[in-house]
Amino acid sequence: MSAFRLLVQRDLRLALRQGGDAAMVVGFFVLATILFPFGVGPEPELLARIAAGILWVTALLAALLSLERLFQADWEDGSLEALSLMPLPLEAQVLAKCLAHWLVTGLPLSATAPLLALLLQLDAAGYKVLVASLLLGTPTLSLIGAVGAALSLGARRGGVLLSLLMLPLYIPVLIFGVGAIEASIGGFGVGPHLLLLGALLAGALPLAPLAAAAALRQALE
Amino acid sequence: MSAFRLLVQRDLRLALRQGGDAAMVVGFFVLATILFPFGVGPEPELLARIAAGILWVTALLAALLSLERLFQADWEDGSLEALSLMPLPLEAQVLAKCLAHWLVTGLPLSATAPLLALLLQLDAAGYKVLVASLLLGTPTLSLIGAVGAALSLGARRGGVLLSLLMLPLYIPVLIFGVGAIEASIGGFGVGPHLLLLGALLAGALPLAPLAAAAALRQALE
Amino acid sequence: MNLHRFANPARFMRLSSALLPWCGAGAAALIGIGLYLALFIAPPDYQQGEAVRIMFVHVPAAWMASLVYALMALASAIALIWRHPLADIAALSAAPLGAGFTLLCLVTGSLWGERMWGTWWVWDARLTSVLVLFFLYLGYLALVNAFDEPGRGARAGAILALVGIVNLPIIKFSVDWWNTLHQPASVFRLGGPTIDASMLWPLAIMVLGFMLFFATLLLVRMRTTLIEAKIRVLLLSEIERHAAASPRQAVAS
Amino acid sequence: MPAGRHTMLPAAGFAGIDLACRRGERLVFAGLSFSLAAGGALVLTGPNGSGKSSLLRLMAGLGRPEAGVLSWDGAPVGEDPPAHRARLHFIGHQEAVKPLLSVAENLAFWAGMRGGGDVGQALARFRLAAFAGSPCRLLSAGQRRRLALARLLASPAPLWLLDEPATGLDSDALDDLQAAIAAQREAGGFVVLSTHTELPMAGAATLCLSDFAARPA
Amino acid sequence: MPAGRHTMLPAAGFAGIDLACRRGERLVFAGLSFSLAAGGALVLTGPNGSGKSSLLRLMAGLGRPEAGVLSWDGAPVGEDPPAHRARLHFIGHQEAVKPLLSVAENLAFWAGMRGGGDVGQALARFRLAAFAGSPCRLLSAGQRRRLALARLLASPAPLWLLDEPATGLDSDALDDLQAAIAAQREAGGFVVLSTHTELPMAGAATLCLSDFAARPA
Ligand code: HEM
Ligand SMILES: Nc1ncnc2c1ncn2[C@@H]1O[C@H](COP(=O)(O)OP(=O)(O)OP(=O)(O)O)[C@@H](O)[C@H]1O
Ligand SMILES: Nc1ncnc2c1ncn2[C@@H]1O[C@H](COP(=O)(O)OP(=O)(O)OP(=O)(O)O)[C@@H](O)[C@H]1O
Ligand SMILES: [Mg+2]
Ligand SMILES: [Mg+2]
Repeated sequence: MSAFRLLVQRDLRLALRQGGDAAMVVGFFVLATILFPFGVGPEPELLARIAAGILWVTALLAALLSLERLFQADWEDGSLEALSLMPLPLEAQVLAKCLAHWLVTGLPLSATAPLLALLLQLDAAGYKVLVASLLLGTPTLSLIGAVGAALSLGARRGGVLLSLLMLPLYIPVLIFGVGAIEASIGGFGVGPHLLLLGALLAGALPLAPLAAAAALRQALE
Repeated sequence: MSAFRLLVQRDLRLALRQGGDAAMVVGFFVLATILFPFGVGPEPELLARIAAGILWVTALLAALLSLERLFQADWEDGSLEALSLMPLPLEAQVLAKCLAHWLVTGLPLSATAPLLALLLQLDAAGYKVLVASLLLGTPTLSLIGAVGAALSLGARRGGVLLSLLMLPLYIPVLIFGVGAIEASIGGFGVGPHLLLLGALLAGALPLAPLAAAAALRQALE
Repeated sequence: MNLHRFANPARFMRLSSALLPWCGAGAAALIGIGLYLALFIAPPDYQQGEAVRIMFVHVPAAWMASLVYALMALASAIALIWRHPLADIAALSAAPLGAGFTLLCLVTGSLWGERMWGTWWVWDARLTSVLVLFFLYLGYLALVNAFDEPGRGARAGAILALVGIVNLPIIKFSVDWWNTLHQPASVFRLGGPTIDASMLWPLAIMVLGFMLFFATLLLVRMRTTLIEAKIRVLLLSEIERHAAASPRQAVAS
Repeated sequence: MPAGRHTMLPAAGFAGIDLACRRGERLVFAGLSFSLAAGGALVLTGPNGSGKSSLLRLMAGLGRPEAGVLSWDGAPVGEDPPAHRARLHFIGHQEAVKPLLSVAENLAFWAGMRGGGDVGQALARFRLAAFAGSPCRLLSAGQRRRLALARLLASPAPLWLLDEPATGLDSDALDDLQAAIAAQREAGGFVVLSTHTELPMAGAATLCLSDFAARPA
Repeated sequence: MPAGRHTMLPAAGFAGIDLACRRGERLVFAGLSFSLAAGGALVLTGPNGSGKSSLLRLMAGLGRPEAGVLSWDGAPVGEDPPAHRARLHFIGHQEAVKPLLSVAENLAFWAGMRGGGDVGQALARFRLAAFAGSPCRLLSAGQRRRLALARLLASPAPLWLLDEPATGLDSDALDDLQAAIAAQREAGGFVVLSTHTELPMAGAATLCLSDFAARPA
């Protein structure tokens, strides 16, 4: 088996066995979405009006939270040091870890979203686009987040730092994600939004691993 | 200095020096609140309508997240074992850790809330009650969360599961907290809501440390 | 990494000490004249009254906010690619100044908004991008100061500054789009009537003054950093002289 | 617990009778007894996984024995856990050192939790005085271990339970440790420690855990 | 780097010339040189904090020397980091063992990352075969250390860098380790290790780090 696949497999196995950070994401997503009707009140029209926004914001927060520990556990137990000494380039390793992260967060998140959308009375016209936009957007979140996680490794105040670093970088994904859903509900074309989400992903795919690997290298020095 | 104060002081020092999980709370709180306008759109009336709910839900989520790791670091580096062998009863230690947690989460959270309320266009009548309800409600969140955190130490998988189990206990705090703010904006009396929040705190104060200490003891065995 | 690299920017020190008084004096004079013109000479706006005078601080601050970020990212790129030590120091020194200008823009804008729109904040596209820019600065500053070894913070910061500059146009573009998608009901639109010459002059003078002010502070901050590094190197070389231990060889087969 | 049991317990000192320990599904050891008088030392040896750490944890009251009793001055330890906790120091494989606190802060915390003590002197005794102000993150492996051991001296306790205390120590620090143990025993204290290396101690009893293996590991 | 420097490098083997290392603000050691021929072993000794771990990390390419060059067969190691990584095993104080994965899974992962190897045999050589299926969470301290060392045997590499490999090992495991080192050297490999205890090895050079201290610790 190639080293890349091996790394993806290990991260998946760890995530599934512990459930810890990864399953937390879905738990958090569900939990946060359930809390909103209690917070803003149960009126169906109001909920429907803000459903797309709530779903995307909580999905984004859920991804962000799990990212904080993307490299943390490996860093603490010496695995990151050992990994950096393996033949597989660090850039490829970052990509592998992002893929594993997305498989246990972005993917189940996209799968759960329609159910929660039902709860929040999202207009039926938006379901398909909700899932599509999450499927296209969450990989970008994982990739950008990896850069932040690598940068803040070993830093004091890692947690706040990561939130602060990621906030500006996540905003475009959020805007296009919500935009696509609202466009589809409003009866406009969703093409441009989804294309833009795809463009962000296409940009992040080569650039984020580069930046993250550079950050990891200097963290290990 | 008494052992109780010493423990509070140590946890505060660690939190302030690292910032890690605790300071992350405020970062997360600000972040989540700023993301909502991007999600639900910039209309001032809509934002004002859901401001109280958004602020309370994000405050609750922020507290929940930091609590998950309340005992984790001490557990991993052997400190929890050593602490359990100290003369100070474990119940008092839990209380000390909750106090430290609240001081670095609930308190700054309550202090930041008015600023965020400004961004979300909350009605000016609600500011004072917003702060008061957070000051009364967040200690309860810390106490209840400590029980969940202690329970999840022993369980191999299921940090999430246990957060979910704690959810029903959080919801009353959320309902009364938001209720108080909306009452004050609507011009009704806020007394009953705040009294109920106080009652929840009075109940959690003795019971939560008992339950959490019992859970910790069996996690250490 | 190597502090010795910081030890010999003699040319910069010479150049900057020659420039510094001119920059400082120019900044003081221009801002003084500009403020005088803005507060006492420029006419009050027919719509906005005296409140319009905030503009003479607000607009230069807004321009400086993005200009400084661009400079910071440029310096970071130079630092990462050519490992030029002065570039690192320039980026580190510019960041708090840029954050300051951004905050000034936000605060003056907010004050102005309270008078003109009756609210401290609206999620207007332009306002929102300034807020996001402010968070970019805050993130950079937090990251740079989060490490014990100063070198590490600088390198992490350089990576972040570059990631940020790539993202900045994307944010601007997406925020514009977002704001037109949900057209706000009753929000005041910025950039009303074209500016009259009586206001343009003070504004231009203020902008120039702000630039010189920035240059002055930047030079001062860079010089302090360099002098601090020099002191550290002196201390370390003292230690190393102590350590001129007899080098020994260990050979095995 | 049947009353008849108590009569078997030695009237003074620290003792264990017929102890058995289960970790998870496995019975790690069984039928293990020991007894220590004031000033006594017990060295636990045995191959990896034979149960040295498990026994030390039992002695500290972290976990209950599957069978048997631990006693202090004739009374079962389980009858008054707070009193037992107050009389012991336990240093396990994990050092309970916070990387963000300074060396002095770390030690002062643990000493303070037990009522306070002389932090400066304890640091000096383990040659850490020069590091007092630096964060523990910067310590080398052996320096961390020395910091953990300094807790023994910062606040007094009659019973020391040490799990491989010599790990990572250089020869000076090893001497310091042995001097500290000798002083503790001279003052009438008790020392139980596990080790894989030679740790010469006058008049110490040795317990090889593999003699009590419930089934070959 | 001036071209003249390269001419000083030994044509074969692993060598370091005039190395200096800085951790944070402190110069830990300076003026340190060594050279190893095929089959050679180098033992690093010195008090806690003298820089043994730091030197091993430099040798592994984790961090760059403040001054000096490391060379392999005459070429500076920094010129081709991937080639250097491919030829070394580094086992530090931290074991890089995931508590949730089983013993075999842990080892198979690390071996697989280097192209694969015989996991079962490596486990057997360190007497861990019986634990292959159990999660590493259940391992005792010495068993974990043995699992870390088993990585050396699971996939071959000419250069072994071992930071206090003997920590926590029982006497059988110590014999296993010494046998593994002897086999590695016989096959023409290189071994550098740090230790505080006696680890007898035929024809090994010893480097005491305190001889190169930049200032007394
Ligand atoms: C916190 C609130 C505000 C922020 C963040 C902000 C931000 C900005 C920015 C970034 C610019 C430069 C734009 C450019 O040159 O393209 C600018 C210019 C300007 N702002 Fe503001 N602004 C705020 C509030 C206001 C208010 C309340 C007013 C007036 C009612 C105002 C009036 C102007 C004017 C007249 C300009 C002049 C340049 C132009 O017309 O483009 N701003 N502001
Ligand atoms: N990240 C760091 N930043 C600054 N100084 C450090 C760092 N890590 C270690 N040091 C310091 O560098 C010195 C050398 O540490 P190193 O870990 O190499 O020692 P060592 O010889 O391996 O000691 P030990 O025998 O205790 O393992 C120590 O004085 C230590 O305090
Ligand atoms: N939490 C646990 N659950 C189940 N079994 C465990 C657990 N912890 C340890 N064990 C098992 O108990 C046995 C005894 O472990 P212990 O740590 O006491 O050994 P030890 O003698 O201290 O070994 P070492 O010399 O390696 O430190 C081992 O076989 C180990 O696998
Ligand atoms: Mg053990
Ligand atoms: Mg070391």
